[in-house]
Amino acid sequence: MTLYILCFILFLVGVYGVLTRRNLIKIVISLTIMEFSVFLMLVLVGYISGGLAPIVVHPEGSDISVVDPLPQTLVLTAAVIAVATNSMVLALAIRLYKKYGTFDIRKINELKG
Amino acid sequence: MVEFLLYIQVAICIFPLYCIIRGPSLADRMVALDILGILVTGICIKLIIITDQLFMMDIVYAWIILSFISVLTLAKYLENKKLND
Amino acid sequence: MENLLIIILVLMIIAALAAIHAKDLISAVIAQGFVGYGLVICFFLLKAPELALVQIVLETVTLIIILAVIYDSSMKEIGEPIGKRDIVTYSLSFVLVALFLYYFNKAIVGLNPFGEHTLRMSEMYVKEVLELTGSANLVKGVLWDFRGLDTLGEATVLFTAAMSVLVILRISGKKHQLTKK
Amino acid sequence: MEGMSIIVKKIVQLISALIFVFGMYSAIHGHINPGGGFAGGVLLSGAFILLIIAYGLDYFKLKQQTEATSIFESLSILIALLIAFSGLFAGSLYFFNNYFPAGTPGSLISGGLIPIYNVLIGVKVAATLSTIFFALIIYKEEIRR
Amino acid sequence: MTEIISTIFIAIGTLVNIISCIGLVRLPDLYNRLQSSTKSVTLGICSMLVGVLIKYGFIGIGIKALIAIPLIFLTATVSAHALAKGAYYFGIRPGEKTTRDDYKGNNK
Amino acid sequence: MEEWIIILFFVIPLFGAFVMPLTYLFSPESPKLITPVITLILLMLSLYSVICQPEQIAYSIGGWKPVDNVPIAIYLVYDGLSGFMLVIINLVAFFSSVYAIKYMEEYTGQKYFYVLMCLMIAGMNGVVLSGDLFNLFVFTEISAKSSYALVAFGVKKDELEASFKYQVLGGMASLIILFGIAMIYWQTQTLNMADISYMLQNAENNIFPVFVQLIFITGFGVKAALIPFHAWLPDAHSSAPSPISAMLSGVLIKTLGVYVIMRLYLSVFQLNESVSIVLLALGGLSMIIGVLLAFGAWDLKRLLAYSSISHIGYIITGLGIGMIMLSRGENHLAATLAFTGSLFHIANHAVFKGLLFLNAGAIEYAANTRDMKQMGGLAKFMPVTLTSSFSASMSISGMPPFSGFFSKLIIILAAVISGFYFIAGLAVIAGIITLSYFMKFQKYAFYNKPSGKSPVKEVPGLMRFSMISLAVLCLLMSVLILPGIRDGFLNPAVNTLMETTEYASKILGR
Repeated sequence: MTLYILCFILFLVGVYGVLTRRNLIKIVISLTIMEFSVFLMLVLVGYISGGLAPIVVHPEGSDISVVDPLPQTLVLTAAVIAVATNSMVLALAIRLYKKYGTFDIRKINELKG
Repeated sequence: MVEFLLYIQVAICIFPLYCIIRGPSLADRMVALDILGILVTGICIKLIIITDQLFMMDIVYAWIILSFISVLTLAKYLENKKLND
Repeated sequence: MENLLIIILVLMIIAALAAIHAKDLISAVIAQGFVGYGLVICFFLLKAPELALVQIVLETVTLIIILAVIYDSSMKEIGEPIGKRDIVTYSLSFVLVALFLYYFNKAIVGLNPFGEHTLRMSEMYVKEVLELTGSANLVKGVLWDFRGLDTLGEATVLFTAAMSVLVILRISGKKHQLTKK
Repeated sequence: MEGMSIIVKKIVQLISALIFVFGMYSAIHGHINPGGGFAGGVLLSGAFILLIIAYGLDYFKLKQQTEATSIFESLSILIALLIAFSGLFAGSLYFFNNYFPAGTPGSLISGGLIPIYNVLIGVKVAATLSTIFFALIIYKEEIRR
Repeated sequence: MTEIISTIFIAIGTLVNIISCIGLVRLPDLYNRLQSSTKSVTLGICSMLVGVLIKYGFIGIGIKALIAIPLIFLTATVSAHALAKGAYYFGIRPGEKTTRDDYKGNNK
Repeated sequence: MEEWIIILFFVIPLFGAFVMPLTYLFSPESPKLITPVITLILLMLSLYSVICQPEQIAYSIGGWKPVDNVPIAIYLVYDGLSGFMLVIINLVAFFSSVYAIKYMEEYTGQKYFYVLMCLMIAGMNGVVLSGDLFNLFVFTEISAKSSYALVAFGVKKDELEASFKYQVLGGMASLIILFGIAMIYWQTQTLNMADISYMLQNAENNIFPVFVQLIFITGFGVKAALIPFHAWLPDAHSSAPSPISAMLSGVLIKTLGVYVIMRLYLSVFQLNESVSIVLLALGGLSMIIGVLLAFGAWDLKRLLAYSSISHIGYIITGLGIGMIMLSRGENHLAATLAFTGSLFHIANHAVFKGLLFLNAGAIEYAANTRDMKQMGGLAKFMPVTLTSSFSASMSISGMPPFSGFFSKLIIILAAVISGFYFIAGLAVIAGIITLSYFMKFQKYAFYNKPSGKSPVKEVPGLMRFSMISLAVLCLLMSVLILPGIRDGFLNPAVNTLMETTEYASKILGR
């Protein structure tokens, strides 16, 4: 269980970064760290001790135990989505930098939620 | 035996982390990242021997190539050039 | 095995904190790179070579795009003194973190411990993917056959991202602004 | 605009061709080895990005490249959608029907439609990432002027 | 027999890696660290690849391992070169004990 | 009705989105034609499937049958609730796309606009149809990502900033949802929603379901803009181009937020009274604070955006009342009333809030301002906008012949019957304040003294067509509550909600 708790701590570190940092790039990095922890969580859930990687080398002897392939599939999909998120947020960040001349989120605060 | 060596290989990854946190200048940190990339290749090679799953060699290739790309991008920053120069 | 993973995770948490509190942006990016590489080591040990490959790929792409963004802009982290509003945010986030951690600890009590996962939905995936789809890589077989709709959606998200980047990086949004200049 | 030093240039010339070949290999063998569409696509685009990093911007005529990548992008994913949809007409009325014969696992021609999807997604990912990278660089050029 | 020889090669590679990692932390300035670590780590990996080659022989995987050796030599050394050159332009000077500096006066 | 028709709901817009960059090369005008045609086809399809009234369709992608009663493929599920949401989504999408043809003409890069709009529609239709938790997440991402880009479409300072805020909060919400999915997979080893429901019935740990439900409230609450998580909504909805604001406010927050909450909390999870009370509290809070925020706003679109928060509050309040009543298991009439009210309010709010945003767009298009203090005297020049916005304002503030009256009345009645007098009082007060600020909008925009600028023209014909049709719909929607017609459209949806976890047994057949 220690592993899962550590993984959740990594997630919370990312949340803490998003909530307290003021630099746009730092916010993106914190989001990335959150992504990493979620991926790790999914893979940890699917691990079976003593299992092999889910790629069959010898199709004849099919009695080997294999770790769960489904969480790995989910992580593959989620990873591509993460790349999409990162590139979009970074494109916005460069646009904002050119408009305001800074990455500081305090100075880019014209709108009040 | 090889498994023990694998543990050692994972354990020495702590040195690059120390370098990344302490590193007085940017270049030191980049060197640490470069070395970490090569060390992970070693882990991959040891896993080939342990598990007998030979397809891992592809990952070694991709790993070498991609860490080359990222280190080159970082090095270009050091040369004080724009990315598109 | 489990102890090794714990050590790597602790290292990753340290590196993540270093990334969040780094003095300049390139150092932050490098520390984040360490977190990503640590994740790759975890994937290797957890028998997920496919993901290890994708993770290094993702790491490199993110690194290149971040560097392309911050190449000719200010690298320095903004180092202002902590004001009253900051204290509120810091304390709020710490309270949130502590609360969530406490409840997470209680919520996961009855679940399967590490390494004792039972197959249910994926039982059939492991047994019969080889015969049904003929793909030796079970992950790819699941990805493109049983969960093909997800993968199509994933490709669509990437398409959306490319379109969005092209939209966001237009020089001006309206036509009459172009003609005025 | 002179790029990096001559050593880097020469090696990059050598390696980028290798990367290109390896990317294609990875995309085609996605159903046997680790890799597949996403990793192969990123490696393919990595070859272009590496050339730009080493040689500078003038090595490519970027404006035309963006046009071309954007066409490739929509075309490949359109074909993937149509192949998935064609499952409706092949016997049973199911979307994403893998109607090709499965073949013997482990050989190159196996897995039904999976290799085709892998190649298409490889092309798509390569085109997308190149588009994003080129768009960022072109934007910087336009701002500087 | 081949088992044992390949294990010995891999052990040698790990040893070289450990030494170079210690070098990364202990050596005084950047250029020393670069040469101690990048080159010797590469040597360690090559030794491990030779171990793989010896274990599996000249079929498929062995050939792949053989091809990986020149690849890793090219990429690792070139990236080290680029880092060193960049670091020099970035303004990092060699430490006091360095006696020879060929780049001096060549600053762009 | 053939089973495979339901995949067309997302295949057609995806096909449109992928084909438009290619047709653009041959004729730059083609996207303008393709998008309305696609949305029209989708509207026809959704009406057709509601008229056919199929019992419940469970369609498996790839044709994989369950093995040992465990579903292995992704399931698409069409039932009463899905049909209801599909009609609303495609209705608003059709009118917005017709409206957009003229409105978007002054923008550059129009082809991207139509591509992203098609992707957004595809994502929302997919969310409504999906029966698999992770697949639902992927479709959520498609529509959310395209909406991020559409908010920043005008690439001005405030638009970029609004989009950044929206992206960071939305990205965090997505990751929290993904974490919740990981935890659910850990407990149940399955992703199919029906199967999850079946597995969670046998769970022993009491804290685990509550923890996961709280995580999902946080995640989908950000997407639905409930009050502690609402910070992105006013900026994003007021910065987007008007047809997109209509889509965002009218259907996107309801699909990604409210629909998913309804589906997960009623059909998948076991009913839990404490979680229902949390939902009710969040709903009441959003209802009253949204209204108060809107009262102080002078920017027209910002006022409409704040009012969206308060109406989401109404919907969630109705949902919360129904869930509490169901979990106590005492008063089924009150639960039915509450669900009817909140579903009917979803439909009504989609129509009139869409119409109001289109009106705001028309005013911006003609008079080139969004500040209500600078408008004035528009009644003379813009009769169509005046009439349609009057009908929408009456409807949103709950005047009797219009549809908004009935839905609010039903929610308040449900609150009174089930004994939540305080919530009922809050709803009445919120309704009165809503009336007052829409009177303010009418007065300042149309009847004040003219601001002295050159006379403005009425907007072009295609824009008028959308506004008039939606205004007529505002009046006609109240017919839906009549007993005979209710059976066709509203009742299947309400029945789906009332079934709660029988959803699982219907799909899996056990």
